Amino acid sequence: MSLQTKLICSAASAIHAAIITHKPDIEPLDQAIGDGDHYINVLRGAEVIDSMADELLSLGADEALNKIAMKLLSTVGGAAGPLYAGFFMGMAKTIKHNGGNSHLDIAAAFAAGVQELIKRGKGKIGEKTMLDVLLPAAYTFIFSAIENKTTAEIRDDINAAADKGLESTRDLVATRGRAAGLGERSIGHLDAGAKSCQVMIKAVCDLALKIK
Amino acid sequence: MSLQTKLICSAASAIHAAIITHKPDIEPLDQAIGDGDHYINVLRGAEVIDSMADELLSLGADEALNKIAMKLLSTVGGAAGPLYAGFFMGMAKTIKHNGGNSHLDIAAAFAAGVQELIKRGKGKIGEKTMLDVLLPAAYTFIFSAIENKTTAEIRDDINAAADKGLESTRDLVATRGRAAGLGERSIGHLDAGAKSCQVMIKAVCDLALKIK
Amino acid sequence: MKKFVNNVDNMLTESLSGFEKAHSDLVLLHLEPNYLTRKTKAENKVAVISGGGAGHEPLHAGFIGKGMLDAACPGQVFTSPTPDQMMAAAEAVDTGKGVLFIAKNYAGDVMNFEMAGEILSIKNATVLTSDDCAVINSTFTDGRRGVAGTVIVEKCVGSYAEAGADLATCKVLGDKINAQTASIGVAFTSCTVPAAGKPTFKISETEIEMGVGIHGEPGRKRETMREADAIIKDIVDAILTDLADKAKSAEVLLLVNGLGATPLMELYLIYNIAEKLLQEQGITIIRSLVGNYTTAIDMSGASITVCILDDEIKKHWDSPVHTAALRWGV
Amino acid sequence: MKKFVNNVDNMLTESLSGFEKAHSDLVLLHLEPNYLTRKTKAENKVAVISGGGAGHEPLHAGFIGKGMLDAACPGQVFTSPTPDQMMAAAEAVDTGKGVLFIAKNYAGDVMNFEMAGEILSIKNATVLTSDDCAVINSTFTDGRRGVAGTVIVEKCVGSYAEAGADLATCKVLGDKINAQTASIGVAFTSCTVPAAGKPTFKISETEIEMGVGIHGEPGRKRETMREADAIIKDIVDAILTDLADKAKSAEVLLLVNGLGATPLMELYLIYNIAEKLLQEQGITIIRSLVGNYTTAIDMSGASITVCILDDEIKKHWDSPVHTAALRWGV
Ligand SMILES: Nc1ncnc2c1ncn2[C@@H]1O[C@H](COP(=O)(O)OP(=O)(O)O)[C@@H](O)[C@H]1O
Ligand SMILES: Nc1ncnc2c1ncn2[C@@H]1O[C@H](COP(=O)(O)OP(=O)(O)O)[C@@H](O)[C@H]1O
Ligand SMILES: [Mg+2]
Ligand SMILES: [Mg+2]
Ligand SMILES: [Mg+2]
Ligand SMILES: [Mg+2]
Repeated sequence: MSLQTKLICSAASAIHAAIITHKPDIEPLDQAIGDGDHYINVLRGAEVIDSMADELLSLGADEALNKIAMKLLSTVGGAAGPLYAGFFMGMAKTIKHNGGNSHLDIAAAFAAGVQELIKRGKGKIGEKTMLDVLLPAAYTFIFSAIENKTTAEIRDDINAAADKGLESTRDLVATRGRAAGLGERSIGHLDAGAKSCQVMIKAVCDLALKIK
Repeated sequence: MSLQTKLICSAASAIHAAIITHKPDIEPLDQAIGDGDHYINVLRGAEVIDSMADELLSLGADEALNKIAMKLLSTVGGAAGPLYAGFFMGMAKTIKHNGGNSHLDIAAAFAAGVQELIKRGKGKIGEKTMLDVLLPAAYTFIFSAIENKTTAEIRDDINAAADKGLESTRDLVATRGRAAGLGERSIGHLDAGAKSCQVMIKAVCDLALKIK
Repeated sequence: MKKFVNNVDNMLTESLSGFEKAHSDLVLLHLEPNYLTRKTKAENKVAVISGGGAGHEPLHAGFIGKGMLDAACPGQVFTSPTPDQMMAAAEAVDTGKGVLFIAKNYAGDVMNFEMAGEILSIKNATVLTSDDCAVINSTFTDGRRGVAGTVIVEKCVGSYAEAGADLATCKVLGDKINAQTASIGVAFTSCTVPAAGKPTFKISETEIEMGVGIHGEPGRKRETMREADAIIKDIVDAILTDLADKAKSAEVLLLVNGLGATPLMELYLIYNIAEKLLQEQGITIIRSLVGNYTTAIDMSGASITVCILDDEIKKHWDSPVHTAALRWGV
Repeated sequence: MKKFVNNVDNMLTESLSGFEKAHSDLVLLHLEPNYLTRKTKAENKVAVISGGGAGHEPLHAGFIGKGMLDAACPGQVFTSPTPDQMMAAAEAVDTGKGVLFIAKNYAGDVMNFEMAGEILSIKNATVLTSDDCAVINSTFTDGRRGVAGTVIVEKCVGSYAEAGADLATCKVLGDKINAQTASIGVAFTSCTVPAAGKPTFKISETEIEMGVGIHGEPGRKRETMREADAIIKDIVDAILTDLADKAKSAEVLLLVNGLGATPLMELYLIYNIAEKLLQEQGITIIRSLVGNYTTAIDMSGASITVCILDDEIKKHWDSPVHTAALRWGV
């Protein structure tokens, strides 16, 4: 499988649809331990990248990813905006360098995206943020790709890692992001950013399977 | 029966107790079509006159009534304050002139109080105010006293008039006081000032009966 | 009811003490009877005194200071102050040039101010504000209520007095402004009178109270909730109907007043709509005020006030004012 | 949810347009990207720019004007603005002496301002406010949040820039004030984010949220409702513990800030209590501010901020300011 701009645009549509479908799962989480706007922020981002197909399709995958990053940066705001933008910039850099012609290439790009996001947010695993989903997903992707698994197997592995990562946020004390203000009281709730990442990852994996 | 300062003080206590007892009947009325403070205003007045016995007992009835008027004026505030104060000033004037040694004397003083209250508030019957209780009560008192009825009969007559007057406010459109702003919407509610007057009249009548 | 309160009976006094301390450069509090005066007594001018029930803050004590009020008499929440307060205040601030009372037209306020005026040996006059055109006027009733337009009357009359106008002239200006000012309020929720402990009226998530007063008195009509454009259009239309010919091609002051719990973000959104509607009618807004100036405790809602300006009113609106709640030019 | 709104998506822009019109003597609104500047560009001074999510009005746009901010960048409700807004604002107001950003310490705001600062070719620095001592500081977390103390930083740094201080010195003053300022908030109700349409959290009639943030983030503890004296004592104690030795015999500014739906009457009652408590500790309040300055939309509640003053801070607090929400000395 190869990461082409057309696929990126399809992924944007799939993400947009998935976010809307999962509104009831995402929205209450940031209300419980954050400020209640995460769903709206992610939706604003998903909407805008889904509407960019016309300007993206003539571009190379790395250029398209960069354009998406810039658009997210100036559209989403909040914590999610720069973090997502960082993610797509990281991806773009690696795709430009390595191309995106194999599972491993795409996995490396995904990991590079997460890497850039970590740089921006100065976060790490275990802080009850989206990283608790993104990091395990990125490792799993790389390991499964190295083992030359099929797209379907990789999808299952990533989804399982994302699910587990999401679930792990439930018992964590938030130490980063707005929920950190709650201390112990944040225990018992899933993290909103982790949930939306899990939803988006699942949507893109399902799409990948359908395509090839 | 004769209106002496001791009786005035007992009446103040009776009024105070009755107001507290009837809080649940009075309070909701000014909330429904007024600004919700009538019960508190009346209570403030009842409390203060009930606490004045020490300074009143050495005074003549007319002086005591005047003192009460002044105290109410500087304590109650709102519409009720000057109206009640006017009432007691009117009473005081007539008691001073006629004395208060018969039912008719007391009835005349009561009517003079109502007269003074009307002057202050520029009101008349049928405007959905306390006057819808006070005026019929005053007329009835005078007529029953002229007919030389017993205290018990007079009490029953006054109470019946007060009840009927109160009930008449239900279907009236308020044209005076705060409820006037509601126009037609004031229909269907009793007037708070009318209700508290009915309660106070009943309390004083019951007391009169007990005394003689 | 959750409020910052120790004991409902002392709430007013504790709050007034806090007000005095927070603005110790501006005001002095006097207790029993309660009234507030400027820290430094003005000299050789008509003294302007306002007052009314508490619960409308910053009205009236927030407007004590140079260029506006000389004193204010706060009553209990939503209850007119008593004549002894007005009399003590008058005696404290009179400079020999007389006292102008500014009261909002409610039976209670009118009677209490009237009695004070009658008993007082100092020469005095009263301006009654009655800008609330939600209440239909009639000679058979107490007439229209005074609401947020009162702030404009207090500001301009205060300025006029400061400039040396005599008692009669101050009253003429106050009456004139009142006659060319119209307001209507709308509420989304009731307020809660502290001593009552629960909301004065019930209202559902789909209803609004149109033409509400500033005491939680229900308005003229319970209506269905709708978009801001529609609500504000109804209000502006009613105000313009009331002002009638006076508003034709007029220059006006537009006051968007919060009733207590409505965020500034929404008040500015209302301003945006009202400005457009007035402009469409050929009316020019040349002065504006947006914020919580005449509140109904914690009510969610807002009122709109339009005051027709002329050079005289404009001049007195613009003149320096130095109070807790309005401050410019100093 | 009942709000004055036509369409939630346009709410911010409509409100900003109203703000621009109501204060057309003071500010200019620029759209896409959204930012506001002074009507007349200042010359030859460090430009001071603040910004943050909407919903805290009058913060920040209400503080644009002589003696305070040069520009403000409003984000969506409770959502940090984006770097393109800060960059456009910086380019519009830079006079060649550089740009000082003032941001509240939230992950989102920090990252967005940081990116703007990195990309921008104009020399710039950032002051992060973090006065909320309800949140325990730790180097392993994002640290304390910026809340109402931000107003004091913006006022004084704005004054310093107006007086000609250079970029580095302005930042030093901002950091210094932040380091000697502590705040805590308490909420009685949640706020309602317009796009969400319902209250962010549920809270009963007998509970309060102690240490609440200004975004409806729950606080550190859900406590039982109690009398104002007890609530305020806990807050003042926590603030003094945080300020520790710095507060000993200090002269301070006491800011009692309403979170949106709490009446002025209660804010002054809080002031009265806090003043007494501070005085008992040998602390002297020499400056005060009471009102809604850093709100959480329509939340019922209040925060207390204590800022330790010295001659420098005092001077810059007192200096003339001419903005929509703070105005004195001009
Ligand atoms: N420093 C960080 N690193 C990684 N993720 C973070 C960081 N800060 C916050 N997040 C994530 O962002 C989410 C909140 O995003 P959002 O609600 O859109 O922004 P905000 O917190 O500004 O309101 C959190 O649930 C968390 O997963
Ligand atoms: N002009 C008037 N004449 C007679 N009674 C009046 C008049 N105005 C008001 N009232 C009475 O006063 C009552 C309201 O009193 P209260 O609630 O204490 O004062 P306020 O209306 O100032 O809040 C009304 O219910 C009505 O009976
Ligand atoms: Mg959030
Ligand atoms: Mg009443
Ligand atoms: Mg009243
Ligand atoms: Mg946010």
